[in-house]
Amino acid sequence: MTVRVQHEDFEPGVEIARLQREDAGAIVSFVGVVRGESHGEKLVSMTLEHFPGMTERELERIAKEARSCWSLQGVSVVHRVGNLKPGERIVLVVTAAAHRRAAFEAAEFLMDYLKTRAPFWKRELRASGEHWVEARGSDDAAAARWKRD
Amino acid sequence: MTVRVQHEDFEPGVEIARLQREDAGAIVSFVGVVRGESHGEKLVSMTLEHFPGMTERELERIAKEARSCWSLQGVSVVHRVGNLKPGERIVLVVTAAAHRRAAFEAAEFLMDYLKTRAPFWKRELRASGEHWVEARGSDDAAAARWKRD
Amino acid sequence: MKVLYFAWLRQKIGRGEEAVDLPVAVRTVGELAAWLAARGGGYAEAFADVKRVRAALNQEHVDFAAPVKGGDEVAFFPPVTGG
Amino acid sequence: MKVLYFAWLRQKIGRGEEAVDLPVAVRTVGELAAWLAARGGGYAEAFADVKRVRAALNQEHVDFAAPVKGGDEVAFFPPVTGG
Repeated sequence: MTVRVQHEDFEPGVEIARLQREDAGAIVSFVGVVRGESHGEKLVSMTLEHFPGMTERELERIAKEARSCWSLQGVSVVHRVGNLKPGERIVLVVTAAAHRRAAFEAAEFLMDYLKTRAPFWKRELRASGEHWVEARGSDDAAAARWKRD
Repeated sequence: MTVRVQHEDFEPGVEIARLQREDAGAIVSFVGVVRGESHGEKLVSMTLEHFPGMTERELERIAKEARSCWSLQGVSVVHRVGNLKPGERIVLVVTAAAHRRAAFEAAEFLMDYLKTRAPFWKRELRASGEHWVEARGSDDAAAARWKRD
Repeated sequence: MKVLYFAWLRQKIGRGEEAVDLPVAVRTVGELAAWLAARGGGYAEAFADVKRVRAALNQEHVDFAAPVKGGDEVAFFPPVTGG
Repeated sequence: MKVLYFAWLRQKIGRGEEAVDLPVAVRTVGELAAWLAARGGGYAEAFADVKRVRAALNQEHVDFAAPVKGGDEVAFFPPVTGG
């Protein structure tokens, strides 16, 4: 299980290859990319602030939760902080499992939880100035669907 | 949209980077890996046979179907044929979309359909000899769940 | 007409493809399978359990009721196992 | 006790962290927020709409009813927007 918060870029191919093993027939990855538009305006850049210490702990908690819900051979989460330009990679999740359904579900779970629980905040620089990104209700809804009653 | 059938290996990182664009905030990939065990026996190697011509057409049909069901910025499917050893990559699906849900769903759809409609056949060499892999009912069930009534 | 065989059907029949002169009595994919099975030997073995056999007509999946005509390409194979 | 602020709370308050001598009257995260808001200025602005503020106690998400004591680390921030 790998969890990293870093300024520098990451290589999806390298992170996927790290989880490639004979007992993991299925490897799913998610790469998040900074989009070039926001609220109908061109995005100049995006700055990611986080809560050092808590971020890593929270990502580890989320990854452990995924491992307790699905039978996984490996989990990696890498999240960048600092200033990013449109088109740059921002987040990576990789899951490895014996079968594809577990790998897909766990990757989607990790992204949904990361978006609602990991202490990152995005500030956008657009033509109209700087704006803090508002949390989306759809992300809370996405995370809530994993809750067991 | 890229569809390839090839003997040689592929690089997941390269294929993911090909779909990385400012209007695709979410890129999901699936990598299938040859497992080291089958039916409780050690796997020596696996040979993939296919139906040249129909394979490419069928993969294109499946990719087009995914694009008609989800709003996707890009789709890539690469499938290897020939002799493969445990731990080797066998199949890759990459989907790019503005939002993560579409990218995840389309990637899972592509794998489910690829497993039930693309004309590939696996022959395993195990300690006990050569065995053609039997199709699994669970794959048909996985594909069926995408059917609209 | 061209007929193709894949995977264990190809192994049992001993060849991957052949040209076939279509008899008038054979109007569907299923009738073609039955007519080939009647040759006996590897053909009979390959088509012994027709529930385990799938077909494609001109490179599209079809069921055994699909009509065939001279010039078509018909392929017989087991359920696919790629991915 | 150590208090941390992130994102626009940090900007409004004008600092990212500070040491606070916890008054006896403050027993919960919510009471701490109210006590800080009473300082006025940027603090009042930051905590004006408390529904937009989240908290962590010793680096774990908590709601405003969570009890606090001297030596705790409390962080205030907007709903998270990573990923």
